[in-house]
Amino acid sequence: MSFILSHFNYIAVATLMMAGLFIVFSSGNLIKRMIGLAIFQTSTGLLYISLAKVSGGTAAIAVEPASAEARDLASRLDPAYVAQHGIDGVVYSNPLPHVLILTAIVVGVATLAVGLAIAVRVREAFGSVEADEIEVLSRIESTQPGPQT
Amino acid sequence: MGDVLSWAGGGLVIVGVALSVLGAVGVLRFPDFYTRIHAASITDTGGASLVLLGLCLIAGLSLVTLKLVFVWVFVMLTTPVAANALANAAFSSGHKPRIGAFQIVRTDERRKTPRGTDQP
Amino acid sequence: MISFETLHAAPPALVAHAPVLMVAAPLIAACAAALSPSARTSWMISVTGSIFAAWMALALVGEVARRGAVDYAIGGFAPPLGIALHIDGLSVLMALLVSSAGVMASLYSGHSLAADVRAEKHTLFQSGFLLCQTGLLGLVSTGDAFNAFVFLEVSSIGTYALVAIGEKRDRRALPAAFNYLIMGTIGATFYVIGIGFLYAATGTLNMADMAARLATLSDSSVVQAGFAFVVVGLGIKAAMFPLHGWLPGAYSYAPSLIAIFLAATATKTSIYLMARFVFDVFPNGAAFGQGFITSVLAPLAAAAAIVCSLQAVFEKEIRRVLAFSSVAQVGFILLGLSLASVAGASAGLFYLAAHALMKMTLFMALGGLAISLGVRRIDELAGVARDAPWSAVAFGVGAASLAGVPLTVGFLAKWRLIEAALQAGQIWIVAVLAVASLLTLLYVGRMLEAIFFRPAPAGAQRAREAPVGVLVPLLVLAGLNIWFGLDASLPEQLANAAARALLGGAS
Amino acid sequence: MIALPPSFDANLAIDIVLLVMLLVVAGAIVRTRNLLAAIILFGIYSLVSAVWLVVMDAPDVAFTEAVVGAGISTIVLLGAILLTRGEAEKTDWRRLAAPALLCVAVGGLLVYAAMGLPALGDAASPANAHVGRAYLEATPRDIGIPNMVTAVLASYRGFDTLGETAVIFAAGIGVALMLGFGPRASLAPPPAVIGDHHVVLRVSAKFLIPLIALFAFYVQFHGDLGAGGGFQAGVIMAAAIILHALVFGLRETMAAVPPRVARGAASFGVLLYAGVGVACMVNGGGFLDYDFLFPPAIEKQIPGWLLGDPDHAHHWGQHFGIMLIELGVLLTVAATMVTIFYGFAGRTVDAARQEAKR
Repeated sequence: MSFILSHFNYIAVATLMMAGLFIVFSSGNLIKRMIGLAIFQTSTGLLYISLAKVSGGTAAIAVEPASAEARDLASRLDPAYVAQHGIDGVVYSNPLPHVLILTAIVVGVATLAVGLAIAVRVREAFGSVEADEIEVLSRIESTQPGPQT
Repeated sequence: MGDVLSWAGGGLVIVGVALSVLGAVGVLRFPDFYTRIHAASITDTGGASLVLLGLCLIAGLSLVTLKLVFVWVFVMLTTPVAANALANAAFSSGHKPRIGAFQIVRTDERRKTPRGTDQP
Repeated sequence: MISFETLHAAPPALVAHAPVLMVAAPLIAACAAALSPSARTSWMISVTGSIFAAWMALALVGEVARRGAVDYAIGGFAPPLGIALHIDGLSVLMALLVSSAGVMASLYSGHSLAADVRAEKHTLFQSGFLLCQTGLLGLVSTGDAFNAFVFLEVSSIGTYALVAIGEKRDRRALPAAFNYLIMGTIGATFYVIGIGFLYAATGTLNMADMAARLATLSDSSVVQAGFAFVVVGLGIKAAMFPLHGWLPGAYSYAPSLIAIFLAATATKTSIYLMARFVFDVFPNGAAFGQGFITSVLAPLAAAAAIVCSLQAVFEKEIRRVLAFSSVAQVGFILLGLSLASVAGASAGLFYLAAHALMKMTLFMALGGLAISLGVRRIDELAGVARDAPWSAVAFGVGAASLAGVPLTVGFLAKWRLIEAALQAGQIWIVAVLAVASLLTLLYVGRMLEAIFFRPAPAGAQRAREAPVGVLVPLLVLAGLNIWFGLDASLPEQLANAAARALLGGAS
Repeated sequence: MIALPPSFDANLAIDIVLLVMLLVVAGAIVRTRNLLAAIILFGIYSLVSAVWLVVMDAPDVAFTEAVVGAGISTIVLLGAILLTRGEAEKTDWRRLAAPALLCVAVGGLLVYAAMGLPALGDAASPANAHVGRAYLEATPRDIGIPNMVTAVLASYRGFDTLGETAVIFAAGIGVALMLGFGPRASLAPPPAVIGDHHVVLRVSAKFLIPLIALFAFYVQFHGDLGAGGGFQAGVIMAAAIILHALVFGLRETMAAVPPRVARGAASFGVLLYAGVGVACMVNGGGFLDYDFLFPPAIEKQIPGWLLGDPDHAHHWGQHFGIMLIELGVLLTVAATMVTIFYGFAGRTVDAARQEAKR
């Protein structure tokens, strides 16, 4: 039971990734695929953030040492634990994965915007955003000679 | 003193959350578009106000309170305007309130049209 | 015989910062190109930025020959806290390849872009092209696993839209670009997941630090899954069989400038990164690493070489033939690497460079012809040799090199692969190479037959010779195909140094 | 070694409740074929994950996820379905087998890996004990700003952030290349909006837009001290401009911020960022080594009271360097988001046909 509790985050995140991936592969609609892709990418971020959590920690924004806030934060934890894992008496969560995922979120929205822009152009060129219909139209095109410019 | 404020704040938060839940039920159960946004805007204004007020009491007099007040001002500014704009847009696109006929059509028409797609 | 140790290409003040300048120059040029007032200026900025990056890469060749490897700590923070660029023999080979491909492609674009892209889009198009270069150069020079992802995406995000621009000629570019985007993003996200697991196991993102820490760890499920995700993710990006579905479309319908550049560099840099992880980051001789190389990588590479060559034989559209051929050649490269010996890796990397050269020649020749003639199917090339002899000859040289005709670099590349396979005692690889080469001969023959020996059908539109701005880089590339076929000491040295950097003194 | 046992405390309870909500929302997105519903659900997904990120001590990421996922992504997605269609075709269930199998394989691998991961919140795990902890120890010494996420983002891993800015710039270029040219939608607002129907909206928007812009600057300059920074501020700034366009019509907004200017600002932002890097290099440091941003002669001239940090004169370069590059990020992000919005909002459904006629 305690194992399930301590690893629930990872299992949940894995399930979310699967959901995103499933939407990408199962849906023929280009817009819905992009939504699935966005969920897949967001969920990857959740994995990193789960790794960065430190029990009893606070966000990685430095608290003035020996201030009232620092004492208040430390008072909730075992002193030995604070001594071992804290910095100047305060336990922080790990900032590095946060930075990485900030970057990844930005990359995600960039991908989403470009993907949707292409999808809009696909709709203009083929009159559809369904992969099956586009496939049929493309296949017809393969038998045509090249455009005369 | 601080304890009393915390308890009062906690109580207000709970009342605010209860209002929000009521609003959500209203969105689900009310018969037409206009009554539904009415319910939704109660969540946004009443529910949010009470929760924020409760949080202010819990936080005591500090910078956090000031920030919460700013949030409250922002919510007060935006959500009624959004509700107004929604209703306005619905009305000008020809969406008619359904109150009068509600009693009669409820049972059979609700089955036919899936929720959320009852535009004319 | 040139010795790179004596190569002092740039003043020392620049050389000290060459690793980062190589990446920053195209980035700054990309911004300048987007701000530039006219298409002409943006083209000049593009050429300047590419040449500067290539210059820095060349300076690094000498520097690496002298010092073995160059490390550059960005922001003055030593790794693993900061991001460090790590340039060794392998990175320098890739950087030189990418930047010189960039120079060739940007020179070519001066007279050809108008045929592919509307005039008002030229400035942004050049800017996107430079960003793509930035990404690939950053990818091959960084020593940080997550930084590699960022640069992978810098190059990819721009590329998706640039491929889609091909819709002006052929609307199928749009769904192809969309597919490319979906598969590319899934690949990159898999890579991120893999890095996440490796970070969870080691607590670091710096590749050298990661390697040192992995060497002391026993194989946990986290490390194994991390390895699997990294390899599959990069496999998608590298169009490793059977994850290559996105490639034929993306290469076939992209504007010719992008097709030229991508064919020479895009999959190669992903192969580079994969090789880094398989050989460098993961402890040499880790059980699952070895198992992966012998029982997954090598068979898949062999399957790619044969299956995709077959697909190329039966394909009618000429650029799709070349695209399928690219996937098959990726198989050749990976076969060389899978030997896991210095000779094998050197042969694989030599093949990688040679393939970049020949595919660039072919795509550029086609692009030059496409300015006057919307070439789609092989039949439509009939009689081109009469109307556009220079382009046809250059295409012929590239094709001969692809087929491995003696006196071309393609022949040497195949020869070295066979040699390395024999040395390692892997006879079956020699057999695969022989079969795939025969198939290559078949589809190359079909193209050459149409160009040189078939008369143009009456009434068909006639090709015109490509403009001078296209012919010059094209003939230089064709010339290099032959030059390196006669005297390969230059690329051989680079490939050997790269292979040693990759495998150390291990074997 | 002391690690807290995985006890069932309030934090963990909230964590699990939020994750279950995420699972439910993701399930609903998988099931629905109504794309509008899927988009709104995706916005909810982002918002819930933002709340979850706060619980996980990641306010910076939460902020970004909220402005990006629930804000910009939703706007872009809505713009896309306006130009395409609102309903997805039904997929034959027999064709779901292969994707399902693939996902189960990937999921199996993920769960296999998860079994070996350290427990949630383990302070001694390699991830939290090695480089992650080193940043916590070194930031006060090296950088001297309280928000360590900003310190790592802008200084230690400033090269990543430069790449990230380049990615955003590339996306702007990509969308502009795809949608930014060719015939425009009628830029005038529809007649219904011009009429007096929306007077409430217009009046309050006039009041709100400056407030939102002000908030963006607060987020920008507060990034050293608390959650926030150039990226979040840029998106908020873009939101102010997008709100203007929605209420007053695209033509008005494009007159105020022409598309060319937006594209120029985007590239200028990247240029500023890279320029700071080069300036450090010219002054004798490495690329992006902010300690060398000012030559020593100038650094001596900076009055000690300026940033209220007189003991740490050493950190001037870091402070100003971070400020400048965050400004570059703000410019690029805001301008790119506006460019992307212009691309989608300025497109008509039959633009392709018109473009072909030209």
